[in-house]
Amino acid sequence: MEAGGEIFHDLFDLWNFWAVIVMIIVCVWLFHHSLRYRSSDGKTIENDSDHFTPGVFPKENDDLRMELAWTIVPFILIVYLTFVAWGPLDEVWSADENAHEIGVTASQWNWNFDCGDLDADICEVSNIDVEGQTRPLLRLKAGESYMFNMTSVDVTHAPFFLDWGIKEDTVPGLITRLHYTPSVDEIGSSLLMCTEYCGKDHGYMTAVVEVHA
Amino acid sequence: MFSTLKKPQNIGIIAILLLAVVMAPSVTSYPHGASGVQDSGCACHGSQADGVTPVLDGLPNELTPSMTYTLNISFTGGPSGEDPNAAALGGFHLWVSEGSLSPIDGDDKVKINPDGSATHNGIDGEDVGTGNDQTSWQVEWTAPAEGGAKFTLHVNSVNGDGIASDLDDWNRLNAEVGPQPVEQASGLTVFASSILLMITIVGGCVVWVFYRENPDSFSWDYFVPWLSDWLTTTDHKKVGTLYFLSGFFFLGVGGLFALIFRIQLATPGNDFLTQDEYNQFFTMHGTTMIFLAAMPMIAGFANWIVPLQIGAHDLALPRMNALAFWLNPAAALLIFTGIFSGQGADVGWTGYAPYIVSHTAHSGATLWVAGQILLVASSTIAGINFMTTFCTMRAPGMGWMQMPLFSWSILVATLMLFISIPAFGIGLIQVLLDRTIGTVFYEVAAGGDPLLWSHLFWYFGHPEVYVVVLPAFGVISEVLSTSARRTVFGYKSMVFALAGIGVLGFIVYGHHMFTSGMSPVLRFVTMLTTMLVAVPTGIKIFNWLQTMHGGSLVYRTHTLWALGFLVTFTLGGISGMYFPAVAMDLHLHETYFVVAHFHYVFVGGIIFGLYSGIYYWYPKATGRMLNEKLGVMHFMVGFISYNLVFWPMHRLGIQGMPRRQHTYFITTDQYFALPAEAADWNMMITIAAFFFAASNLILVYNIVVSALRGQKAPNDPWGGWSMEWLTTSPPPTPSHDPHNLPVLQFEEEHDDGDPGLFGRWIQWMMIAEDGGEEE
Amino acid sequence: MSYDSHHGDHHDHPSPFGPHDWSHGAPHNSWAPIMMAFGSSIFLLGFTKVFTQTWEGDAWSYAINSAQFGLLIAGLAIFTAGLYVFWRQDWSFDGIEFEPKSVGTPFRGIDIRKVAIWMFLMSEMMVFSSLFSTYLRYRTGIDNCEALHAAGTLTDGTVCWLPASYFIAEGGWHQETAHAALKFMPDTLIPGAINTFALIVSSYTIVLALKTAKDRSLSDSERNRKVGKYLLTTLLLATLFLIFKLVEWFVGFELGDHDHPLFYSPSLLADGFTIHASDYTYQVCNEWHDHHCAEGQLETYTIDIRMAASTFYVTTGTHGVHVFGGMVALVYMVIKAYRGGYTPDNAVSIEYFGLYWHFVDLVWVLVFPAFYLY
Amino acid sequence: MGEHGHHTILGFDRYAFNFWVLMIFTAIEVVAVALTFSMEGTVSMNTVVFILVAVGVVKGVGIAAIFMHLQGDPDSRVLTATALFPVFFIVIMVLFIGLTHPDAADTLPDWCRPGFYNLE
Repeated sequence: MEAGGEIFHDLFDLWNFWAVIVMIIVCVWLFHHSLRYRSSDGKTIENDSDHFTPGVFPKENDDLRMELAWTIVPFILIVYLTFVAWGPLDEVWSADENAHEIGVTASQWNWNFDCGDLDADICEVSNIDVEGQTRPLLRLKAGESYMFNMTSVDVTHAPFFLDWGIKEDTVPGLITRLHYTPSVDEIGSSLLMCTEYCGKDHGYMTAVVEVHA
Repeated sequence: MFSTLKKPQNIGIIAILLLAVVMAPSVTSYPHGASGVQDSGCACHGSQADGVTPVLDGLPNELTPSMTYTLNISFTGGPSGEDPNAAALGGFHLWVSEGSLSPIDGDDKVKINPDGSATHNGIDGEDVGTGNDQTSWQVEWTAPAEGGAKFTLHVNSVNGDGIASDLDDWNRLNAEVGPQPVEQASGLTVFASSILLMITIVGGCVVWVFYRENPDSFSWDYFVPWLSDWLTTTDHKKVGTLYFLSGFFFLGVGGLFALIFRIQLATPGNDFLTQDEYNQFFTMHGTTMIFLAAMPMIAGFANWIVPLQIGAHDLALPRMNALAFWLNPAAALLIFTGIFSGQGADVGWTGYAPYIVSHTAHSGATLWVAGQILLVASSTIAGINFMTTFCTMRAPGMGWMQMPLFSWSILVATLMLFISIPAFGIGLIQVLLDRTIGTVFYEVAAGGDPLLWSHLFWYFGHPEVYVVVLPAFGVISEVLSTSARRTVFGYKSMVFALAGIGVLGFIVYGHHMFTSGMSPVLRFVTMLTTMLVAVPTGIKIFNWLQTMHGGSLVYRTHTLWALGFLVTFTLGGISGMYFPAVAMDLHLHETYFVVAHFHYVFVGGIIFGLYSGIYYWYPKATGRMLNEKLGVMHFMVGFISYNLVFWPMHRLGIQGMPRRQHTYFITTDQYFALPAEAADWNMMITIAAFFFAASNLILVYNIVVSALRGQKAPNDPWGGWSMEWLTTSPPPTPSHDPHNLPVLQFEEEHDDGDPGLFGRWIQWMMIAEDGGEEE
Repeated sequence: MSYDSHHGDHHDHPSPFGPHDWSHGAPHNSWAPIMMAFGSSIFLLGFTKVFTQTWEGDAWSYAINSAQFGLLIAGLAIFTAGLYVFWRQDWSFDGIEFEPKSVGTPFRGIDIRKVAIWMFLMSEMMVFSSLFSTYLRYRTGIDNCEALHAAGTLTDGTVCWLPASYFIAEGGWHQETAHAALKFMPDTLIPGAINTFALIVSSYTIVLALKTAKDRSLSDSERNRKVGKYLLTTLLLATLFLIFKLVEWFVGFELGDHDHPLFYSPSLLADGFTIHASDYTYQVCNEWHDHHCAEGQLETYTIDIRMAASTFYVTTGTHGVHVFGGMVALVYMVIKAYRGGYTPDNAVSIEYFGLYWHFVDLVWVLVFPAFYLY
Repeated sequence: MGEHGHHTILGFDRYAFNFWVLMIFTAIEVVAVALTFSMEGTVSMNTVVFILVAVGVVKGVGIAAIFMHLQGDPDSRVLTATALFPVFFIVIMVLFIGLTHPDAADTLPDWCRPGFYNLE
């Protein structure tokens, strides 16, 4: 298993690709200029073309074409990346009418899942031992679409579905929603952690989500 | 010494000290203090008396694991038995650290409490005459499977009048059996001792500096005026020094917090810190580093350099400047009061509602909020002061587009700061009132909206991030340009990029709240705007790189830090681009990827920039050069260990390690969590963190030693052009002669030609040069 | 520009307590900052200890811990002492000789102090914008009690918004109890309305003070007297404002015979509009009959209106604190005016204080309709 | 600042003129609200809100322009620009903080979704 869902990894790989390219450009540029244009003995000023004198504003050093170039080219890249990032919005923030609705109620420091009338095959809650503590185990079925209706009874929490790479705060007095359809590749159990700081046992506010075939 | 008492200022100091002494006891007892009795759960009454002798018999000399022993508990002395008809004679409470207690079969005189301790029966009048009417009891104890145990026995000798009154006496006995574990210092003890050590060292340094300044006058009569001069100074250079020293001190304090909780995180399931301590420590780490370390250090640089650079004799409002500084230690006093009482703020530096107003948050959070309010006041005052200075006190000839870039960066930073910080201040006041008089701004039951706090906080918090990073940009511009002997490339686009960041900074803050339940439209809008921030930042990075072109780069320590900054800040900037993509942020939010990102920006950006600034301006400030060899060593150790600390955090974040958690879970057969390698990475981070901390000691040593023994510095040691290099090192007071202010000259023919549309608009607004205004 | 007649010689008479010799430049040493800083820190510490809350299993209970007032007072005392030091140093400041002027674009020729005041007002604008944003968010986000009732969805225990104007301006069930002696407006609006006019008049008196101080046609003694009088009037009007505010919040007032009062204005506290009003008794009359509710037409609900009260008290309270700050400054100015501190060449201090004062008035122009009328 | 520019408006002293304008407009505010009180049901709330906003703007401009010397003095223009500087940030604050409300992410309106434009 791997943390993060498919959408995350697709985007992440693309971003990594561009990050590496930008980083290579910057590093090559940096090393070339800092070595090529260095003072040979570290002291002598070999090229004092701008004549720095205290209290005197030096010669201007600019080139509008270059500046425009590295304004426009990154801008195009940004627009492209924004466009790519916009695509999955339908997916991660969708409202699927036919999804199975599961209630999630967070409290300090426990998760409470409510399967409602759903079949035990589709949604079932039991207990599991996590490092010596009894924690809820949520069993879901791969290929089914789920909608988590989440709220909190005291302070803000956030369930982090590690394997799927999604999270959303549970806010008291408000219903927030998370939507996901686990695929057959995601069969197995993974830990669910709280990712909004909520007090003393925040670090131990866990649950286990199991996806079965 | 007493002759100095006549001076009114000394009376003032003594009054303040007296007040501190008066305050101190109430400060330490701030949380609901736990007395020794309650500590181990005994409901004893009366007073502790030596006359009562508790006895605990039946403990073996050599402990056999898992064996059951019968313990005899009894006591002698006290009022018990004085009245032969008394109904009750006494009671006991036995608490044991390991193993388990149980009553002897059929014995109804002893009961076991839910926490595993044993007491007599018959409390509160039930079964009076069984457990209560005794002076001795028996209980069975099953020894643990391994190791020894500690016993705490309380006995209560009562006079039998049935009233819990002062006429009764109690006493305590501690016993232990078997091998005892090695005493472990708690994180808080380590922290407190380190702080005491730091204060001692700093105090020692102050005395030493005073002594070295004038060895002949090492007497109280000289020391008091010297000290009072520092306490009352309004000179921008001295206030700057105070700012810088306090910032540097708190950098150390914040670093200590980090080191201590890095020990906790070195291995999974560690218990070096309790969860309460851990929560307080990461809260205080964030608060200290941003508000008490980074901001004062930046303010220190700004204080020192801005008036020198723009050719002013001082700041516009010198006393306000001193007030802005002194609010910092005053606020630190409030913020740190909680943590030493064990009830420090445990709310995270963001202090999210409704946790911060819930009863589960520590009482120290109230003081944390109060202290933050003072810091808001400080920042507002400093902001007004600097804005006024920039707008009104630039040297003749220095237009907006001739201001050195460091000054420009401070200008944009203070503008952003004092526009954004009122939102935070109002949020804090709402929280303070919620926590004291009971308003309901964040009380969900009364319709409170927790997201309002997030909005107010991030409306300030995001610009704040730029507020701390922009000055570092300014330092890098100065350092790279001077080191390469080239004017900074594209001065105008640098300024426009700064201004662009300044405006964009206000409309992007929603990206901190993509998973928070914020209005979905706003999430979408801020996703678009956040992406744009990359453009001006990119312009700046490329301009810096191009600045070196055709130059003659001289490698000094400050140049090394600047080049290091370019690498680490670019990395930090790029990792920031992962967050505005919502689908990615849903996974990365609140993980160590975020931690890695903002430490690459804060440490690799701000701290590296400021280190560069220290090496660059130290000769100007002290008149002595820093040691270059130590400087290079500092850079090498610091840069490498820094990357070892924060680079692996990216990986941990992608693997899903959440931040702000007391521990982390490794994958088991039952469930998938972090891979096993995460533990190794964490261990490596902890070790590297100690190296990084140690590298800073090199800087401290260098600063102290060079101040006394360093080479004398010339006026313009690096060959910079801006106006601070016109003055002597260290500069005189006032910094520039107010009657003969420097006039900015121009290397090239300065073209005053057509001011353009915008320029004409500005001129239309201004008071005509020849017009009116003669009074 | 005259900062310093013997430049380079700044440690002649360091005067950390003042009065300061301004001919040596701005004060170089002052105890004021450190005293004010630690004073405010101690004050806040005292504040958190005086106003305490305890969690009682399911709700907070609030108390005033009067044993800790000492700390609060000590903080205020130290702060005030610091302010006093600050002003003593300022006492000898003379605008004719020492007023620093701005150079350069775009503020060229303007007094530096004036620019600083405007910078301060910029941050003040953001302060009140934050408060108004809070108000707007909750006002638009929480259902109005009256609207809920009209829609028939109001039940006991509902959290809803009952605007302050319900108690102050609109009458509501006050038609029964508020007597409305003026017939056309509710008596409870009177303190707020008087306050509004008081602030406008005080704004006017402060510009008159400035105008008089600049009037060269008056003799010195006459000018001092008149300026002092105008400033004193401003101070009194500000005091009036705060007193009426406290009357409106806590005291209430009644004029004339108890059974047939000329005015009867219960305090908001007496009306039950408090920040702890989680069980406010909301009465709605479906049919009025001669200023009395017709028989059987009165409905009673127990509702939670704490949020409306919190925003009202904190927003108007913040404004009140600004008025109080202005009063503190006015005390100094009144004394200075009577002692002849303001002359035609040295009157700008009044203008700069006036800028702040008008701003506070301007805020009231927004607060008044938003909280008292709508 | 010196007493430059116009000292009078419509023949009145400008301060006095402004003062009376403020007094009268405040009276209008109070009367508007009193009308809703005394003639219940005849004046709609929308009218009152409109009057309150309009009057508030007039009063604000009067105070700023005349009492705060943002009109008529040599430094008025540049100080007006200064006073208007925070407007952008205030608008952002009111829009982002004052007029948004939390909601679940799946209520994102269609116009924010790529599918609406037949993308993806």
